[in-house]
Amino acid sequence: MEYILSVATVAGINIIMALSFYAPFMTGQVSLAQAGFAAIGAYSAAVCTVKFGIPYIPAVIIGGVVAGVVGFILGIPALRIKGIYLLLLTLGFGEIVRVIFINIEYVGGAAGFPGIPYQENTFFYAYGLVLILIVCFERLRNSRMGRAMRAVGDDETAAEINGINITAVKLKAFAAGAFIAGMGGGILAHFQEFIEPLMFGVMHSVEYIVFAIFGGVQVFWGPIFGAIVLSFVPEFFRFVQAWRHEIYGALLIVMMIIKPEGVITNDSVRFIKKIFRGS
Amino acid sequence: MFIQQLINGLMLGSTYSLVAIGYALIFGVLGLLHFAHGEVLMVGAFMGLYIILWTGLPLYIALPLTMVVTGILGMIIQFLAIRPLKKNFHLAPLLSTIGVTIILQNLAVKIFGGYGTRFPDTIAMDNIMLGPYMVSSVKLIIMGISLLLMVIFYLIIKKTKLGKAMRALAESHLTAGFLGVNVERTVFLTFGIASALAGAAGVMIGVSYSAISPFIGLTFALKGLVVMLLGGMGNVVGAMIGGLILGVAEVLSITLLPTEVNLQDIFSFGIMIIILIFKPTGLFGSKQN
Amino acid sequence: MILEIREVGKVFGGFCALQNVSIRVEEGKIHAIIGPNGAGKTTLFNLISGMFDISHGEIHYRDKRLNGLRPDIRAELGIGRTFQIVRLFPSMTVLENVMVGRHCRTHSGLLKTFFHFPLGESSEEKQIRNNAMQWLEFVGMTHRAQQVAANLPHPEQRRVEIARALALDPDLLLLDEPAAGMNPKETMDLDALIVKINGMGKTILLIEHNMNLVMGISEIISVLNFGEKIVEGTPAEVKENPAVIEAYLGKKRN
Amino acid sequence: MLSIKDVSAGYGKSLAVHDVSLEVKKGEVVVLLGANGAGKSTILRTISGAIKPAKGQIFFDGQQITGKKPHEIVQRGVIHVQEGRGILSRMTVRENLEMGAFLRSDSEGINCDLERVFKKFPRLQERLGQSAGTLSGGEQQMLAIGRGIMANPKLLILDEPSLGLSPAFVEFIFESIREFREKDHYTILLVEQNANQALEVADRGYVLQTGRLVMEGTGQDLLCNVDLQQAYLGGGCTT
Repeated sequence: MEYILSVATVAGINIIMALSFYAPFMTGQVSLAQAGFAAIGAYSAAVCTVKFGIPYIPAVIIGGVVAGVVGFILGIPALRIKGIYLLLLTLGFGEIVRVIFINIEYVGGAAGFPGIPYQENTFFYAYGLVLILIVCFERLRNSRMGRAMRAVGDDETAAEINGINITAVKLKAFAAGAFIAGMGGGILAHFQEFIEPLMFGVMHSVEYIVFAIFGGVQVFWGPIFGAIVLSFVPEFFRFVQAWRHEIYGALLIVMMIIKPEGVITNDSVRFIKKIFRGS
Repeated sequence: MFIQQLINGLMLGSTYSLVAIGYALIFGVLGLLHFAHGEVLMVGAFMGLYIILWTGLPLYIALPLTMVVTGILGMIIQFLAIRPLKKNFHLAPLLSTIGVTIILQNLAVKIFGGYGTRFPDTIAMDNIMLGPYMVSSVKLIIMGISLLLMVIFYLIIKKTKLGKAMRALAESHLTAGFLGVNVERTVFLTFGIASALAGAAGVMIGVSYSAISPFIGLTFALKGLVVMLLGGMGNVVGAMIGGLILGVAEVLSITLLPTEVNLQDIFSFGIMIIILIFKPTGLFGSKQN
Repeated sequence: MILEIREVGKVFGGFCALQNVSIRVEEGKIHAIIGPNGAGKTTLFNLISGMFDISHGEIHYRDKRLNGLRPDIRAELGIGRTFQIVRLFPSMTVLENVMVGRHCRTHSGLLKTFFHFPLGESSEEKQIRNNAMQWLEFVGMTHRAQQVAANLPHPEQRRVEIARALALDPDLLLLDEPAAGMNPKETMDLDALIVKINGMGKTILLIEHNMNLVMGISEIISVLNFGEKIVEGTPAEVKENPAVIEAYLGKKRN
Repeated sequence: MLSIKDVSAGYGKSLAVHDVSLEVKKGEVVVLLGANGAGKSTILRTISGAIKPAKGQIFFDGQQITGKKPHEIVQRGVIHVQEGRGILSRMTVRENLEMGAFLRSDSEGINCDLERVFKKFPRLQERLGQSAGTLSGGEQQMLAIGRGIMANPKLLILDEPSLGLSPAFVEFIFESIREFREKDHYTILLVEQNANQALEVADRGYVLQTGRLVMEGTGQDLLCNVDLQQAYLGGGCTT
């Protein structure tokens, strides 16, 4: 039971991270910096609780805010570039963050930051945040700003011709993604009790992208679904445990070939909603 | 001392160049980021290691053999993970090559173990005096081979039909097709050549670092990307020069900057970010329109 | 005068796409710009709507100098446009597409989105939706409101695009080859729609290759060729002008 | 030589061309006219294999080439000179010309054709070592056509060769096409919006409107046709 709870908690944090990737992605920005933002959030929150004795919730929020501010600042130059260039910029940023933490002795350097107070209710906090995020994304979907974000993601030129300040929209989305990732990092830090720079490498950012893309990026339920499935499934595939990574990789390739839009699409959401209303 | 470091930097840089050429070639021809390119390099490093260990063949035979194997690996990757993709989702190639990365990395862990494996001392590790400067013979050989490969590669690109077909593809698939270039086959061969170069780089990194692990792929993939940006996305000649520049810059940064801080990586990624923000076309111009 | 283009030029890396073009668009008119392929018509639209920077000259909208203003600000000032190849937001429904057009006339930000009470649709959202529905009705597309825009046939996509442009309450509407790829029947319907929009007092600047459409509805026509304005006048004047016929059909030898 | 039967084609779901049938006989210059968006380029691209037709068949030299890849069609001697010229701007002028002969291995024939190109377009010979991107628009068009000649075409497809050129160059290009017909006896399928000049050099012509053929006839017939003028300046020609 404890084991399942632990897996479920990690899944919850993964949902948060997948959504943090999704926020800027809605405006067409593909970020490989989310693990870097999580690192900033994790370290900031841990410093708050360990060094200054700030309680858990404000510490996590401070972690989010710090990451959000850094995201905002990084977002300004990031706006000028697109596609693969943005991918590389965020990748480089994520790595720099990691290397910087390796070199800060105040937070333990390469050896890691131990002694972070354990939050035993992490499960509830993580899913509480997920719930809040679901409400936010759902509201965003049918709102002026949400439509603007999707419009920018679909076609920047057409968006700007229709009166949308694309710079502002993209920057807000990018900073919001960093903010979410920062809070996810803070929650993670107080669940693991120990953080080290290795926990926030590029491959983690890649993993969040995989969650989102596997689940589907047409609607925010996709990243949520992807994070849950890809967090749980390997745990239950005990009989193929030894090969789960290879299966995971092959699954990704097959997905891209046969269903690149992901598992959850607009149509499937509509279908599910219909079933719920019908019954 | 400074000259000594300069030479070391050039050696390191020449392997970066080999990795970056592959990136630049694939990006130039297909406009996509081949995420598993570093893993091809890693496979090449192990391949070279085991050919030398098991068969006792010398480096100058193991190297071309490895290049053939990784070249074929690259073509298999293209055939299985890139060719079947539909064109309507621009992230699909990135993600499916991430899938390839995950598979190759974990297979390597299973086969070779997750810890580092030592490269055998197949080459006499004598140091050679180049005038007043002492240089290890291994590194000299590496630089020599890298430069030789780059020259051969350059000639292929400039003079052969295949090379011209690749350059035409890099400008426009449509036009190349109208000129009679078999687009699919050329793309296929492009992956082969790029991957063969990555395999060569792998062997040489193994020889010079004298230890390899299944996780070296990502490190060198990132370096390769920085170099490609430095030289201009998709610009293969730029990638050659960019590799040398980054190698020298890294080695000098270790020598000239305070040693207690590990600035080497910050340095290269810092360069990358600065280039992306201020001159995304790279130092030598981009091949993308 | 709603729009004044003063001696405008545009150079792309040595190639002169437009030079010394001056056009005055009067309020309430349907003003057409014609000319053969590559004459610089769409470039001119891109300069007016702010997609490119201008190389020479000035563009004034009412009393405002447009040079250097961002496209979204120009939209807010009241310049709407459609594209030569329809550019709807493909992942959105038809209704959502038109609702995006209301963006710069409404104000809810992120915080208001997340923290508005009571639950349910805010009054502004309702107002956006109603307005968008009105425009869909205006172009006759209400029956498609809930469909994904990318799945519509081309002529209907064009109508939705026009509705989206109208939703931002433009005083000046730029239409870039609205009839391209349409059959004669669809072209006639479009013809009627443009006249109807003009009837609401909106000024229309139109690029069009379909001469039936152009000659039928425009009050004044400017002809571009090789990036320069060669002729300007009423449809009758332009139709008879030998320079125009030559620009289109090429020189006749005999 | 080339015959297209009931071809419908387009990008994605929407078809730009419906049930088009046309024919080009050996030694003929055939022109395809029509307004923007009428589907001219779509037809050409379908012939040369860049688009797979949704329906219909294409024959060349009696063999079916429907759905073949571009390089296979080039191999049969159908050479497509693209709209906008399709110059490989980072390669030199010489390399561009060599690319034209990509599938040929008869070096004598290639050299012979190279001489022929130089005779036609001496300007290209002066700029052999220059990278093609630095040429002027007119020179690029010469290069594009010259590159087509280098392939030793059985059928040369020219898509809007006069587009965006100054009047003097337009004159020169049409002069070259006339020469191709009269001296070199090339078979040419030409798309043009410069109707009068195109019809003067053409044996026959087809007029396309919103993806359908609405008129066909000899060059002289169409040249004198009032409806054609309508199609451009009046729009409403119907069958």
